[in-house]
Amino acid sequence: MSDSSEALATHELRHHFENMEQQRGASSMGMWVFLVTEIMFFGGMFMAYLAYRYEYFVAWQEGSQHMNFWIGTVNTAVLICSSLTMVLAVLAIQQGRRRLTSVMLAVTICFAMAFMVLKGMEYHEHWLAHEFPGSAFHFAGIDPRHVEMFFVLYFVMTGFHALHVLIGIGLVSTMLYMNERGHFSADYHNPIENTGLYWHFVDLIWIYLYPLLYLIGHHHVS
Amino acid sequence: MATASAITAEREHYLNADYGFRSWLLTTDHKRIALLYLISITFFFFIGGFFALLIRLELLTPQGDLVQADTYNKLFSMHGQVMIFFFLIPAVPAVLGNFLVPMMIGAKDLAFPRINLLSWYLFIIGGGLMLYTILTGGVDTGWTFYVPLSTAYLGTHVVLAAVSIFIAGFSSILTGLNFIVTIHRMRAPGMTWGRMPLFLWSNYATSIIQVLGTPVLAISLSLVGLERMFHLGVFNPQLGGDPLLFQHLFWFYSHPAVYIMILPGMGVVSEIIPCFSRKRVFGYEFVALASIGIAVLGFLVWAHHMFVAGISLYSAMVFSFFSYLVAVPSAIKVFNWTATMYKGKIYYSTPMLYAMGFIGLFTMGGMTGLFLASLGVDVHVTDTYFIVAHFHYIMVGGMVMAYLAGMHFWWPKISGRMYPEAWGKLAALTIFIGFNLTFFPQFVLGWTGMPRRYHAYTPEFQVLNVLSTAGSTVLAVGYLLPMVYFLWSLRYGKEAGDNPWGAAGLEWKTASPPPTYNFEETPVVTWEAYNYDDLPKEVPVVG
Amino acid sequence: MFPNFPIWPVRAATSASNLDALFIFLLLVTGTVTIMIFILVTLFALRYRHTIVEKPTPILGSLALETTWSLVPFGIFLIFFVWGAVLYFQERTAPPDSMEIYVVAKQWMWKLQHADGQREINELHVPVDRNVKLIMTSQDVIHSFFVPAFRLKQDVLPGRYTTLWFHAIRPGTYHLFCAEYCGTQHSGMIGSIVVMNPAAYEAWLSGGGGEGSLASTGQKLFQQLGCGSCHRSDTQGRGPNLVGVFGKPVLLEDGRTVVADENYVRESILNPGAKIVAGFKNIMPSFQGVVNEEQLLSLIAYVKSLQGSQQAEPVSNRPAVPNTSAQPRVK
Amino acid sequence: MEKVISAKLYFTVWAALMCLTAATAALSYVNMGALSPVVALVIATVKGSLVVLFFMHAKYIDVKTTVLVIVAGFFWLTILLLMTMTDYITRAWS
Repeated sequence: MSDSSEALATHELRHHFENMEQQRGASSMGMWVFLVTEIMFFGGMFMAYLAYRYEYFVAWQEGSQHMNFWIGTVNTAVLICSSLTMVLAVLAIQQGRRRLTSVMLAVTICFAMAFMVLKGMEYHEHWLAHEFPGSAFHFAGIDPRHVEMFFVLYFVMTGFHALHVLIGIGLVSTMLYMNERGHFSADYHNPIENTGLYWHFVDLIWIYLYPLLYLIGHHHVS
Repeated sequence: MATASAITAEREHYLNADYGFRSWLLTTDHKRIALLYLISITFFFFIGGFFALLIRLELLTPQGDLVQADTYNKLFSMHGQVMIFFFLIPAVPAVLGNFLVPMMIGAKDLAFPRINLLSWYLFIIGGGLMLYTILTGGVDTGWTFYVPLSTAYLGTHVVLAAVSIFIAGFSSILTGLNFIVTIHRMRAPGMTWGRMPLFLWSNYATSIIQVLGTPVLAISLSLVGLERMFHLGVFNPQLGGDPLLFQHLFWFYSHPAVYIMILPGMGVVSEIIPCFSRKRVFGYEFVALASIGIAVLGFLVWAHHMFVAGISLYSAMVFSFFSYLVAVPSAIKVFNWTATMYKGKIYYSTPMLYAMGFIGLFTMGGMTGLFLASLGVDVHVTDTYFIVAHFHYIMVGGMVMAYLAGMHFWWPKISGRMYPEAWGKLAALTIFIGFNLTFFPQFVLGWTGMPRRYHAYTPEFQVLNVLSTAGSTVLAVGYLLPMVYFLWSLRYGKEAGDNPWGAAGLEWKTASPPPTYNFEETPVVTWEAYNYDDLPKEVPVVG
Repeated sequence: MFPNFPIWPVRAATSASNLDALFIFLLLVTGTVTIMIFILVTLFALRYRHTIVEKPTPILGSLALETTWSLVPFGIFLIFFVWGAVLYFQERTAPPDSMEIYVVAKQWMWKLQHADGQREINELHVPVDRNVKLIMTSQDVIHSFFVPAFRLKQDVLPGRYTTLWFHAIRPGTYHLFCAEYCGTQHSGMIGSIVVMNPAAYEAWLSGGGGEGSLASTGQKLFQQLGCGSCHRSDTQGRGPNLVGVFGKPVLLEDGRTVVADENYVRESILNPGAKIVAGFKNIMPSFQGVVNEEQLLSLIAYVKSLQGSQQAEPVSNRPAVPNTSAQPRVK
Repeated sequence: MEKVISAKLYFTVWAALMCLTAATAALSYVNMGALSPVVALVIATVKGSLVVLFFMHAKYIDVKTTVLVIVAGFFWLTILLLMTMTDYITRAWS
């Protein structure tokens, strides 16, 4: 068993790397450099949030009251569980247990789907309450224009995050498919590790989005 | 490329290793990808140059009578976008960098060859979209896309242009990512950081900026796109959206972007000056760390583009102070280049002429930058032709001169052929004269108050504008010459040996054009960066 | 040799002469260093050309030289920085006694309103030797009020007031340009500033025949829109009493204190909910779309003209006891 | 070979993250005035560092430069946020 995985591993060694160790170090460093670009991408949106929160604090409080507190909290828990199953998948493949890896990857996908479903319900709820920015938006409370800006930022930030969750689902499914085809082993599993890094990053962004969008006000309407 | 003549046919190298479209369009060899980039950016350079000529022709007369106002606005917008995103930013990193970074550190290829090819394809997709935008009506937001003009008051292809630049931005990110990992993880044994050529130091610093800055441009253009398409108006003034927020996000990338454009040029000059002075570079560590200093400090200065935009007084003073701090590393570099020539053995080959021209023109560009960093002066000269002259002195006088210097210096290594030296010198002189005639009058235009992006101007500015247009025609001719004789040299150029200039650096230790895997066996480096003391005292080609 | 070929822009305001001094200093310092570098490069290129030099002398570098040409330039840069910052400070803080003119920038024209009613398009008549303060806003995109003869420029933003002040010293007519790209006719959005002697200015003023001062138009609009029903001069009104409010700090419902400047009055008219005065409820309707930019300016001029007795502490109908229910909250 | 971490550690980190989420949710009901955004962000940062250090193996990286990349990423984010906020905070002063 080991020599075939050994052969598999060397087969995977790209021609220009000296050894597997150098290739793994390079690929995880490359992934982290990519994640830094994602941090700066979302950083632009956090900048807009911070600037407008400073300017229109009353509207930010008012807008946050109309967030669905419970769906937000449950979604945070769902993403944390999906992070757990993802890291267990990486652990399983490191120990060469391919069956367990596939199971863990599948569970991660289910959690991610659950997150998207909950997010869809939440968006639908806001749509019905005329809280989607644009001509249909109307808001009875204080300072409606700046509250509309709060909802603009809510939909932009959670929208881009949901897009990254979708990309994550695509990546994890590809890993599941390739793992089923016996592409990975205890010696060669860089792609799964990098997909794990990407998925934990998506969770990390939500860990910050949750308090900033859902937890500003003190009493929760819904 | 397959026209390499019979003499070099028998030795296997990266050009004749394989033939046919598949071998080029699906290559993962960093040298072939560099040539693919060379062809694409030269194409875009001539498109941008064509727009520039139209602008200069339009400004011959005070009343705008060559093109209407809208067309003129499209001309300068697309001139800016095409030149910056599709020529200046990829020029040295993607062409010379792709070709030389692996060879200079003694590696077989970049860390991620397939991502390198993906980077070129993203550049081509972005470029194709920009071409489509140009051909179907163009975009008139300026290269700066300021809101609320770009989000609510224009009917042109703003979203299309934003998407094309978004994609080209990713190509730039992937190149940066590739270089950072390669330089960190794949250096040949003995190639310590202290022995790396300065070209690698400046490309490393450029990659830091590309990776950390470009995503913020991506998000600001995406927000403009979202506001235009789905009315999710983050910058919508009716909802309390702040146009200055867009400017902060835009310039957070766009100022470091000017360092993405100039740093590689500095790297090229730091290679050429020592080679043609036959002497080590003066103060190697200072020039190397100055590149990193520029990359890091370059991120703290962006709001000097916004001194009159309405930002607060105190914040403007903070950015003005940091703008003076970032000027220091550039000054160190210029002084070190000049000091390198002291007591050297100077050769006047074409790359050296360009490099000396670079020192002069980049110094003028940098010095006028000191005017702009000072708050009081900037209030008068910002948004005038003084600014246009300043950044053209750095982009065209600095960056394009350095790019041409690099192309002439490494052309023997790329093609195995020598370019015609006499024609090279003629082109360098024409470009130097044409450039100064075009852009020096614009300093005076700006100081006397002619605003930027004016389709029609008041009559008293006409004389200097005529001078500038005359210069631009000379400059255009100057740029055509190298393209002609480089292509000519592919068939008729003299045979260039492995090291025609007697230059230091691993890339000159292998054959030219180099084999696909660069080195027969991975070299071991035991010498310092610019060991010209134990290299031949004269430049073989010149003798 | 050429009829109209200026090398140096005319100097027509105090800000111009101050700036020219700094500009000449910058020109001299950077000019000498640039010429020095040009000379050095050509000198070395000729003196050490390969035909007359046998062996280049290896020089590694010198720490002393490197530190000098890092610290000395930075020292000079600090002089540029401080001098520039002082000028910027003066240009951005308008003297309190200055004569106020309201400017509304619109896609491709400048609309100017004097305090006592004159309205002008693309033309501004100002007296010489007087501090003039422009309060500017834009109806659509970003424009920029640029007068080369005064060496002054200030972007004009939609949704906000920006100010620019100058003190003209030479009568004459000077160019007014729009310096921020604003669309098709960006290059057509030009005008002129006419600086006049006091006598000529008075003649122009009387000839103007404006329909009453801006504040009076504001007062008519104030009654017409029914603002008076809530903002009453006594203290029983449902809205805060506006007498003597302008320029003073105002205590807000959520504990913040803001100065009642033009931007505050504008926001309170267009988005009343954003900053509610302490002790009042959010009942005022938004006037966004009801009043245009010119009407807003006249209302602001009217509020400014309501100078009651000099009250120093934050103005509120309630006794100045901090509102206990609202916790002081730092943003 | 990268050091293989025990599953038990992952479960403890997971439990900690769930408790912290519950805590921050509960704390949002308590009116701490100026402190509530600070507390919420501190808890979020603790959760974030747990994810980065353990789930993303930042603690066990042998390549020192990758750690440098991570630190640089967050440092540049703070440059963007703080330097721009100098404008918004001091805009009301003049």
